[in-house]
Amino acid sequence: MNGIPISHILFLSTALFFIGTYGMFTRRNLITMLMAIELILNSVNINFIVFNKYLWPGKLDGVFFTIFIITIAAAEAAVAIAIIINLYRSHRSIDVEDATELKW
Amino acid sequence: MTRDELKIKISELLPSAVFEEGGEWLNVQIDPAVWLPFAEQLRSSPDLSFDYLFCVTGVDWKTHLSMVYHLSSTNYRHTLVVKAKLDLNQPEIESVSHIWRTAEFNEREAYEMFGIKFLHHPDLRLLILPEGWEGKNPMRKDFEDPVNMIKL
Amino acid sequence: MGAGSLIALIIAAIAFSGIAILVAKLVTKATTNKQKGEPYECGVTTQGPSWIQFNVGYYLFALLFLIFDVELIFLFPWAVVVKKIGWIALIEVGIFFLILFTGFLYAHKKGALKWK
Amino acid sequence: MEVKPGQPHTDPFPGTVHQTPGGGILLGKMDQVINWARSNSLWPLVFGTSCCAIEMMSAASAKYDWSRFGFEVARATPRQADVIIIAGTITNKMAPVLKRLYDQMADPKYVVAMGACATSGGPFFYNTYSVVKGADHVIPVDVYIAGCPPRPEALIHSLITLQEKIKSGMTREQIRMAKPENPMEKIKSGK
Amino acid sequence: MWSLQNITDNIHDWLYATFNPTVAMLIEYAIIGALAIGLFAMLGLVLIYMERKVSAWMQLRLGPNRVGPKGIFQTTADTLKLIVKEGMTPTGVDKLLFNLAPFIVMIVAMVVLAPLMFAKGFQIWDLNIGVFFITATSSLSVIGILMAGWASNNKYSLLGAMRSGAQIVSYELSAGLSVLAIIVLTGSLRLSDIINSQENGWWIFKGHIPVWIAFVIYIIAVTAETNRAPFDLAEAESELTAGFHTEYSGMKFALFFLAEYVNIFVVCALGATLFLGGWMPLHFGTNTRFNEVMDYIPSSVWFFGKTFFLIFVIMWFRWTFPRLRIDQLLNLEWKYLLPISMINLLLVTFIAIMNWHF
Amino acid sequence: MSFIKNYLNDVWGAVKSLATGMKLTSQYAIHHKKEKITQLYPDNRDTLLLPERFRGEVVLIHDENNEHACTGCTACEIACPNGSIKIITKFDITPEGKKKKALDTFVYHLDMCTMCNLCIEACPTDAIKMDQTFEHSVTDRNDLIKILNKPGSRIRDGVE
Amino acid sequence: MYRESTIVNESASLPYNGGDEGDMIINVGPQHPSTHGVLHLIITLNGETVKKVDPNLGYIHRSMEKMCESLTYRQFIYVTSRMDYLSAHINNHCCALCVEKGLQLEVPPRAQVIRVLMDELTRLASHHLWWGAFAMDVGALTPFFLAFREREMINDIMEETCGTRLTMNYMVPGGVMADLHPDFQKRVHEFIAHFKKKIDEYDELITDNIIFQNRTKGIGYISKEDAIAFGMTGPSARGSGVQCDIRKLYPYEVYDKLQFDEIIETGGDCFARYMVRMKEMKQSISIIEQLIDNIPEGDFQAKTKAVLKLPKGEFYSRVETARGELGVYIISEGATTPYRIKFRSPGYCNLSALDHMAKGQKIGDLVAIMGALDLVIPDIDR
Amino acid sequence: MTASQIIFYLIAAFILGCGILSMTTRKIFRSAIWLLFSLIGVSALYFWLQVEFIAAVQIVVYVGGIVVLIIFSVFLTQQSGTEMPKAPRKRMIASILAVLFGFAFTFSLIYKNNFKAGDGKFDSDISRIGDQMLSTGEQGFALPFEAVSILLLAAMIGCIVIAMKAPTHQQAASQAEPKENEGNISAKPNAQ
Ligand code: SF4
Ligand code: SF4
Ligand code: SF4
Repeated sequence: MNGIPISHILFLSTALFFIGTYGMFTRRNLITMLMAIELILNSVNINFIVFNKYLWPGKLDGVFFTIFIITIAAAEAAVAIAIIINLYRSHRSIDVEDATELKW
Repeated sequence: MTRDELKIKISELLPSAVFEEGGEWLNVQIDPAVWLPFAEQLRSSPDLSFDYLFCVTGVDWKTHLSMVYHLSSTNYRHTLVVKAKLDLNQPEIESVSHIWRTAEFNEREAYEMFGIKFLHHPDLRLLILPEGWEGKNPMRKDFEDPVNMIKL
Repeated sequence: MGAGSLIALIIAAIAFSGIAILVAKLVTKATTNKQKGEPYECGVTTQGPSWIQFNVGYYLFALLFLIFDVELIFLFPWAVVVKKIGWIALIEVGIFFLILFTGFLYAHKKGALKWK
Repeated sequence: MEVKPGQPHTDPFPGTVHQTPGGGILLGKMDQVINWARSNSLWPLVFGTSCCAIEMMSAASAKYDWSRFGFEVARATPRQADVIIIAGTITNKMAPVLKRLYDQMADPKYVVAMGACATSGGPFFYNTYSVVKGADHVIPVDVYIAGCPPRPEALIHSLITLQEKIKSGMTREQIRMAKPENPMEKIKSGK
Repeated sequence: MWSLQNITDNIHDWLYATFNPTVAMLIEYAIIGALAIGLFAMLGLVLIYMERKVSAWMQLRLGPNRVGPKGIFQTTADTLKLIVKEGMTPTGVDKLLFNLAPFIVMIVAMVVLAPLMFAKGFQIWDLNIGVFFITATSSLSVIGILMAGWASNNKYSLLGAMRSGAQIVSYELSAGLSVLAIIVLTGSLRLSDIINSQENGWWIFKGHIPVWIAFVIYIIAVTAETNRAPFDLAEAESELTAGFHTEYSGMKFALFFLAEYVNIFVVCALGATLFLGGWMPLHFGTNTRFNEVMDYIPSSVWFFGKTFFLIFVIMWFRWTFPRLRIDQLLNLEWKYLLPISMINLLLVTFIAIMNWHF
Repeated sequence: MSFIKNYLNDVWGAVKSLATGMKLTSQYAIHHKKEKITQLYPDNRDTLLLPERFRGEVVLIHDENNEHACTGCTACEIACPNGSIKIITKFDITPEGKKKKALDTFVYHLDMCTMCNLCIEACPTDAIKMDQTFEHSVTDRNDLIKILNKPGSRIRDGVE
Repeated sequence: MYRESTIVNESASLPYNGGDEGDMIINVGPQHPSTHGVLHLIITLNGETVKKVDPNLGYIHRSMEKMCESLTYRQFIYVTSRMDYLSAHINNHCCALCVEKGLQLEVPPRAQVIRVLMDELTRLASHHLWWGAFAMDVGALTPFFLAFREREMINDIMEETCGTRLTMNYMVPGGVMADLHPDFQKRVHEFIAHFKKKIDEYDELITDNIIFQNRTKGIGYISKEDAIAFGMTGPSARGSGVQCDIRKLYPYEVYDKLQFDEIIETGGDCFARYMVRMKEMKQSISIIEQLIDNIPEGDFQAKTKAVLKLPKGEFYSRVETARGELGVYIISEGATTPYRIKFRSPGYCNLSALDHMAKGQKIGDLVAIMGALDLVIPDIDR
Repeated sequence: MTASQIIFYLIAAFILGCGILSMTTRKIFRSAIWLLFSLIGVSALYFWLQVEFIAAVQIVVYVGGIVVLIIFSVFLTQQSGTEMPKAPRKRMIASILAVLFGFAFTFSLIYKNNFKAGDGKFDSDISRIGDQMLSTGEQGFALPFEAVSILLLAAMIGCIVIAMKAPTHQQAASQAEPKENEGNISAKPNAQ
């Protein structure tokens, strides 16, 4: 499609995935970790769309999966942030190190 | 209460009070040491109920300072002027800001203008004068400021 | 015209703002002094840093917004076809709405929509 | 700006085409255009300390309406303002604030001292310990207006004077050297 | 008949006939860019002048009248002044984001123009999800404001930006829902389809009361979304001096100002397209002389006329109402506009399915 | 049900009150020609009528012979609360050969004057009055310090 | 005996520091559109909620009390017009009253009526300006211009008689400086007719507006007892149900012969204060109507000596300005200048209640509260 | 290279660049902004792939919603001006290595895999999406669609329950201004 082989796009999504993973590894702040997760989810989304478009162009399943992933990502982000803020309120910190026992 | 009734009542409350003649209202001269209990009685005594402190003035008489409190009652509409003589070099008087909230700001003003120290004032800081104001208190009669003040 | 026009528009926007700001830089002679760079806060020095932790009382609204926003993206495809499909679509989305409205009422009842 | 009495007039755009006798056209110089723009778009800072501020508001109000000159875009932040109208007394406590506000304005910036207080301390010249005797002790002033308070018309007149000054392109020093004709002198003589 | 469509088509054909396709395409894009910039500049000048005059009319005043005839060069002078004014970057700010923010706001304002249909057949990109694209992209401007507010390192800016964030995202919902009401009726997100569906009457006439309600909610929501009074909390002058752009000066500030007005234009244009038929002339019944006369007016005039009418309404709000408080503002959205527009949407769907609309 | 009724009532009341306000402003906009009250200063400078009591600046009244009525008694200087007037006196020799105090320079600080009218009230000979000018903007503060007696002027005969 | 632990901070006016996490200290003023001048408030915010308001005054402290100690009794009056410049006449009036009290001077009836007329016109003009400014504080811009329309009419009337628009110096000890302008009555009649038409418009535009009501109702509540304790006076206190109109309680000039009501509202919030002022405007109009056709003939000024000397003693006079009770307290040692003069300004006391009112409200409300208090900063700083 | 190719590489570079910046910058607000740009880049990629609907959804949900929410939470929990602490060098090196290795491994898998392009025309028109979303047939997504509403409901209730938990000490400190302090002191002059 458009002269770009599918592997190039997959390269992009893989790279994005691992950037996210890198963030997950190095960051210790819950919010930044959430950001890393968003990046990872995005790389997955790209894959879904690309596979849908290149490999099964007649269907729309990839598109739907993307929509649902985005939905779930939103719900997850909302709940996660609610939790983070609550955690902050009780622990005064949102560092994962400080939040080893997740009970409040 | 009329002026005379007031006079009787107050001399009951505070036998040491000295009354000044003249003036529109009854003037009482008191000793600063008795000011706080006296003020509390003025405020809480049901037939006086001076709940409205409408003017707080510091005066520099060159030999001494004095604080003038104009009190009034919103129930009975009688008015009383209380004056307290303060020492020129170490003016100190109890704060009445917890009795009349308005005194808080007025005392801060008197503090910076005359250097009168109000004991137990919750927040005695400069209010009007610039931060870090040093030197004399401007409303004193011996105040000199050759830089800013051009005398006519 | 296709999506390329978006790029044209983006470039136009950048060029427009960039040139305007550049001209401003070139034309004006600016004086500098120490106070000029300080944040403006009604003419007095600020106390403490401005980038402080800050109590955003309305973050709950942002949380709820996200949920409703997602709802909205489902409604767009639905709206396009609802006339064609007819009653079934209305019923399906009616259920969808009903469930979300329950949540809305719950939020309302819990006082989440009240400012704290 | 020369004011022709009796008839409303407008300020022509200097960059427009001027017909010259030969039939050719002449474009206004760049500087002129810039000064024209600056003079016609003086956005004041909302700055009033006391009584004169009320007359400044009057000048903004419907009867005097300084928006006719484009002055109405009063900005609350000095970054976006062009002219600071010192409407009121400047005290010793306020002086650093004024200085700071002036410093924080973006160039070019102008100052109008409105009223006796801002010009010289006015009623508070003698016997006060807290009033700055004229705002020009703190920041440079372009135009002074006398009066306590000056009428709104006087304020508008001062802004016209400021426009005139900007159009002349001269700095404060140059003006002090060569005093240009007061525009209102022309009006008076034309009367 | 003379029309913009013919002109654009002719240019298009001529370009492709003369040059090779790549060059022709580039030239076309260049023309689009230039036109967009021109539109931007014109909108800035005209709308600001209009705002000043409208406010003057409502306030017993005259408004600018001295720079040029009737003061029409007033905004020109202001613009020139702003260009030659120093655009400063205070020392304490986050330089990168501070300077980037005006660009973001501008880009967003510019990109949103793409799917708008300015006249019959005159459109940059007839996107199949046009309406959705506009609602989506216009919400991006919140990012510019948040960036500007945070980067300024100023408490007022920060407060203004936070308010603006909460406000814009909230009102996006009811704006979206009221837009959906029309989409339900037309069954397409493509702007040209929506306009074509109003050939025999605008939706606001055809769609009964629910469309009216949607229209009112739309206007309120976009007023809030563009940070206009009475919802101008982000720059509430009496509270936060100048809000999120407190630290901006010169051209950088002007870009915010300009983008605000362009955003108003865009949302009003969208409102005019959805509810008032875009460039469609006003028609009564069929085949009357009246309709022919109306047809004679160029379509771009119709479009801009309607848009400017809506802009006038928004300005009218500004010069009439007091400002809301932030919690009231959110209350209004969450307690009133959102439930009403949700129920209203169901009503519209009902009407659409029953085919009760005209 | 009453909840919904109240709710709708709220909405209706709000819309109505807003519409009233909008009606008012639109009426002003429509009747703009009639309602506007803007005066066109400076275009109306000629027709601008200031009330005769308007206090614009202090002037020393000179008649056509360049004569004024000021005796140099400094009553105005004393009356002025902020020292805007400075009277410099000199001693004239009267024809009888007596020394007589007379006005030398009448310095008037317009930049400080507050237009309080006290000097006018104080003047025993009504030599000064308030003028109705107001266009006192200058670019140099010194321009506001004025000498009120015109060059060569002298005291009118008969004024004591 | 009490509060032993309170630390008296001697030296410094240290700004308020610290507080909980999430608190933000923000300066409002001295240069801020909503403080109507150069009030400086150091506000502690938690999110949008105001936790503490610490006023910092003195940015327009012109040391008037000190200055007046070296001005004669004729001269010092003009300074007071600069104090509360929106009720310049009333300030002058109070000073004139105090001097007259000291001199035991009888003011001619005509002068008394003129004074009251001018006072009421001033009150109207002041309330008008306040109305516009208050509307602007809560975000409506048009009322400001409408308010100035009427204010300008009053200013024109004033200017014709008094010679200036704002700082009149028209009241002198013993009466007024000049007689009324011949057109005065006609113009006032015109104004009253105009005003009565327009006041309903104001209600339509602002009072009944739902947004405005939401912005003001229940905002900045202060109870009657607190209002008295804080020494609040004027419309701000009457909004809390305090009876404090000096014109009624201690009538001066001809106020005891006039028919008018003291407006009292019991809401205690910004809206109540607003309503008090709106109704007070109508009362002022009725006072003017009662007087305008009954101005007695006679002198406008009592005969006074050229140099005024007050006998030794203390004199206190008070009047009701547009903002509340203004007191002038003169201590005289028998010289031509006062020994000590104290202005009891209404705004100072009203301002001291600001912290109490604004605590726990939003920052937007703070603006409304300040607006409803009708602060005039030079009146507070003097 | 055609224009479309150039654009793809530009977009890819933009996404990756912003992504890397987002994960490495130490100012948390900037990190959020870079993330935002990266997500916008992804949306641009969707435009490039001509799935406009998803692109717009991406903008609406991610950019307009999630990132704004993240920024809000940053303000709530951080001193946004201060820099975040650097990760310990050891962990950084380890994670870089791990990531590089994982990337190389995955990519080699992808590279080896021979993707077979399917046939048929890709059409992501919104009405098609809508049709399929609402249809209950084989290809229909009606059930997930309804399930989403349940999910959202759950998320909403969850958020409210979590976020509105009884105020902990910080809130208690800010809210519980002792009432008698606020109240009227003058009414009881003998207090304390
Ligand atoms: S010049 Fe007069 S009116 Fe102006 S601020 Fe000074 S005292 Fe007030
Ligand atoms: S008007 Fe007043 S201030 Fe001016 S010179 Fe006369 S006495 Fe002095
Ligand atoms: S003007 Fe009048 S008062 Fe002044 S010195 Fe001359 S005569 Fe005396």
